[in-house]
Amino acid sequence: MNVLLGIVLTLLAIAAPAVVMVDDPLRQSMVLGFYGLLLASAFFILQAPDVALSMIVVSSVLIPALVLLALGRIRHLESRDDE
Amino acid sequence: MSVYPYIVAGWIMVVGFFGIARSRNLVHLILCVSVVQSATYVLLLAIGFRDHATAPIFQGVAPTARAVDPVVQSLTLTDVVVEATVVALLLALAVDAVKRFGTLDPQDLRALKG
Amino acid sequence: MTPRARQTLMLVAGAGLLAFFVWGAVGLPDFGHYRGPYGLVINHVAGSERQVTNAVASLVFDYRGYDTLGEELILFVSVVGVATLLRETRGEELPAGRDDATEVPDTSDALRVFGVVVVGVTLLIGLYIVAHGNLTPGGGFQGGVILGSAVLLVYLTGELVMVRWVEPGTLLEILHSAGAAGLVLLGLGGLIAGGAFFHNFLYTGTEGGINSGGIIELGNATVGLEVMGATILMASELLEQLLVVRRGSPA
Amino acid sequence: MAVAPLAIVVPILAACLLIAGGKHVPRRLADLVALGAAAATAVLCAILLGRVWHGHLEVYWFGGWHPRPHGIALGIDLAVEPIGAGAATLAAVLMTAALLYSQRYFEAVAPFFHGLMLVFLAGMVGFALSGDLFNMFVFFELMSVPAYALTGYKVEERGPLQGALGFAITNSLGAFLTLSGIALLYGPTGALNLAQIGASLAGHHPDALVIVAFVLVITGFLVKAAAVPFHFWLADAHATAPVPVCVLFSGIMVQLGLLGVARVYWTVFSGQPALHAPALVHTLLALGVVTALVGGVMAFLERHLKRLLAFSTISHTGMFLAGIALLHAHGTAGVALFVAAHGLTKGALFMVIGITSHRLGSVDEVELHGRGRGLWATGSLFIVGALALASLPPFGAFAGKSLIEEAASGRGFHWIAPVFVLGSALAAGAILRAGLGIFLGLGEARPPAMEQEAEAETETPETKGSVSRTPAVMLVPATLLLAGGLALGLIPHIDAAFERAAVRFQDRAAYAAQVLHGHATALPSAHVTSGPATSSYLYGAAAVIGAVAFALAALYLPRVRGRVTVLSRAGTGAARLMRAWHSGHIGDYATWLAVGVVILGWSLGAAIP
Repeated sequence: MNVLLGIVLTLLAIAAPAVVMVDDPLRQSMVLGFYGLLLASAFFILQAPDVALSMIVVSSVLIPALVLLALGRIRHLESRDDE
Repeated sequence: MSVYPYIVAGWIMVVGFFGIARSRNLVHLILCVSVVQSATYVLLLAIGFRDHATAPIFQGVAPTARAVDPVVQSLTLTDVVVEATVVALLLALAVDAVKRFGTLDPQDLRALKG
Repeated sequence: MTPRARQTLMLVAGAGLLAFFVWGAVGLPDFGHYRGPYGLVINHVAGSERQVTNAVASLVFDYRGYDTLGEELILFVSVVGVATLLRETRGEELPAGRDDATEVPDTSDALRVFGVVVVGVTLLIGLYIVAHGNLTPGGGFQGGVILGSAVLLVYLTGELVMVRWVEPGTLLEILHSAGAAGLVLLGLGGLIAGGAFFHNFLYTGTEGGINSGGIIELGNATVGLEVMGATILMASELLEQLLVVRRGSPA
Repeated sequence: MAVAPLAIVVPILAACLLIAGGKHVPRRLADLVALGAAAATAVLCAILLGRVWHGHLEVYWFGGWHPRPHGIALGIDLAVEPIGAGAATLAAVLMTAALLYSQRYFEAVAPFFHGLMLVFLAGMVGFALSGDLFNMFVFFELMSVPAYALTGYKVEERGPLQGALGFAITNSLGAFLTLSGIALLYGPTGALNLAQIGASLAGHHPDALVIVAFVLVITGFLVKAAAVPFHFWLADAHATAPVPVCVLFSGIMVQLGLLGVARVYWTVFSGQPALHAPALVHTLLALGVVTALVGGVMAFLERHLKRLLAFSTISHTGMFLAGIALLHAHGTAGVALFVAAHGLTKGALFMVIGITSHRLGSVDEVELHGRGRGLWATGSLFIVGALALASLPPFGAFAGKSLIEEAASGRGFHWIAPVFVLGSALAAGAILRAGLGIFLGLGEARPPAMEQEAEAETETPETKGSVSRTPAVMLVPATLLLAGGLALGLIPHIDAAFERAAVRFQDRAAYAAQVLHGHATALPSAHVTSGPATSSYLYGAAAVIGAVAFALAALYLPRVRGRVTVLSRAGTGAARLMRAWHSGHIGDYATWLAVGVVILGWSLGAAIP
């Protein structure tokens, strides 16, 4: 159990800089989704299924959706500015 | 192992801060803020963890069974909701930023210098 | 500061922050050996006092229900904030004749059928998660997001009725406010019936039953309602803007 | 009786109602509902304040979850004592005045504005009354989220957007640090109730964890309180938020951050030997004094009236922080009185600026120079307000400040009083300079040390309607607030009441006994002062004279200055440096936040016994 947790925590410690270092927001939101799933699995191992479920819902549904929508909106605004 | 999870939490927090400092894009910056917040989840849940214990859900288990701390979980649940809302509000501000400034680079968002 | 100066300073400060944090964190109880009284007592009494099997749910909606009230209000007010910030403003031309139905690309029938199936399953999962919050992991928040996403899926699969319905200022906004007010009213119910705000004034049922927990189950339902409304509103606010722009720009 | 929860529930329900149905009812009705809810909240808070006025503590347990034997709290409580109740009352009064004032504002989406304001109020009241650490975090966020949206309310402009972004990001980061601190405390104590954490921590062996937790918890509150170097967001947010929102921001929201610092110190940490008291006093005092001076100087360098007032708020915040740092009942009492007087006066000043902008269409001091000559009522309010903030005896701000000075000299910090004089004179001098220039047309239009920067875009007017006269709904609230701020210092024995409140506030053992075990303890008799000392009157007079001198110097010196002296060149250089420091870059703000935490931690941690 603890070995598994150690592995997931180490992966988290590696994934967090990855999220931060990806500069393109679209790609970043995907990496963030993956990071969220890692978090959720850590929470399952930490015996927190409620939180893990919330995390999956937020990090793999809500936030990517919001980021995608916002980016779509931003792209259109920018393309309008270019014209 | 006795402090490793706490160190990971601190590491994630600092990494998020660094991401904010080097960010050249508001949406990127906002997601870095959410990384800082994710450190608090790890910290809270790690603190309340107990070895060889079940989740605090006693479906078919005697309530005397050894279970992890439920309080940190309820706090983290609140925290997760706060994250979602803060991100949503900040994204709306980012959209507005593009509308008014035509850019997402914090370097150029300076109507109020000095 | 120049970007380089800022990053250097942050590197130094971040190292200091991490060192400082770890300096304190080593004083925490060893990982896995937590023995704080709060959680132990809750685990011990939640089942007998509230007949729920999910101790977290008893905390979220009963012992610390007031926190959840604050949390739902944060969600509520941030949706209002998003709507306020993204409102169409003077000088921003609204394209005339906003006929939503003509603008969204056509969807194939196969995709539509697939969409309906997915939506149906998602809705069921969402409802299940909301309803069993008192017993198993999950509850109003998680289920609410899933329900909201299901409704958004309807839009994405091209069922255009939604676009109109989703526009802010309608039924949905009322639903969303009612969800937030519902939790307050639940608290007030306790005040009137039992003398304390958030007093659990309903029959708490038998342990493990679907109706167990008294206001815990009602709280789950109102939060589910509010979160569903909030999810749709938030997404549609951003989407609404997208549609305006799409129509505004020359094809 | 359940007055305390009602004070939080009433604005929430009104907000829900307004947001659900506000679009379909006439504007007048929405105004009335919002105003009525705010006024009702003010009455409820005043009732609470009246009940605890003589130094009592009232505890309210949500859900009726009284603590278990051995003082284990399972539920959340509201612990109402005079200072928290007073802060809540001030918030509700300012909100009522601001809503009355804003009737000429926001023709569009008014119900959303009202809804945001009312939830904001509920958040502030809840934060001020809470007796639970995590609940403080929740209500801290609840008063932050509507504040971000309100800052960015004027979405047509660039300034508000930037102000809101900086505000939202720095405050969110601060809040997360606070939450980490709460988690660290939960580790060894297993408690979230303030009294219970305090009781558990008093028996905890002194170690680094206590210090780290303290620093992290107060960081979020200090960001809200805009202490240097966490203060950057404040001026940006104030300069750009609508005037009625500024009234709340400067009048009470910022000070609630300080209430948070004082509350967690006195209820949780004051029994813990790891938090070495002299080190704490010196650290927070230094932070406060630097904040007071930075705020004063920045205010003096400013020409945008709202930013000018914002920096003066930072300057006052520094004095408040210094007063709290003395860890002395006189100091705490003085801060509470000073905050009340400052909130009312500063609120009035922001309203006056709103009137000026409504009548003359600008908030730029240079542009407005001499154009306010006809506005007698407005001008006199402005100038009286500036003098009151400079601690003109015997009014409210003076009464508060003299108590702090007394506490400082009692602790041997005789240099505090002169520093306060300098800070007040700078900040009030800047306001006075603007007032004398605008409303009397004194001196030259271009104040010294002010670079003609590429000016920001013109602001769209916040108000509608005729500009040929000042509407009564704008002038009356401003007048009432200012009169209230002045009158506070004239109430007989007001300082004794605040002393009692402070003694109650600082008594950790009595607080814990009543919250956890239901034992109400009689208050130890307060050492009541015999009114302000003669030296306080001298300091007060010095601050007023200093403010007038600074203002006149700024207005008239450029005329005689002709040549560039070494001094003025150094001054301009320093001014440029100061302004460059306030860069408006969010990454910079986050960096300074991290630097601030490290400095705080280092200076408190170095003294661990």
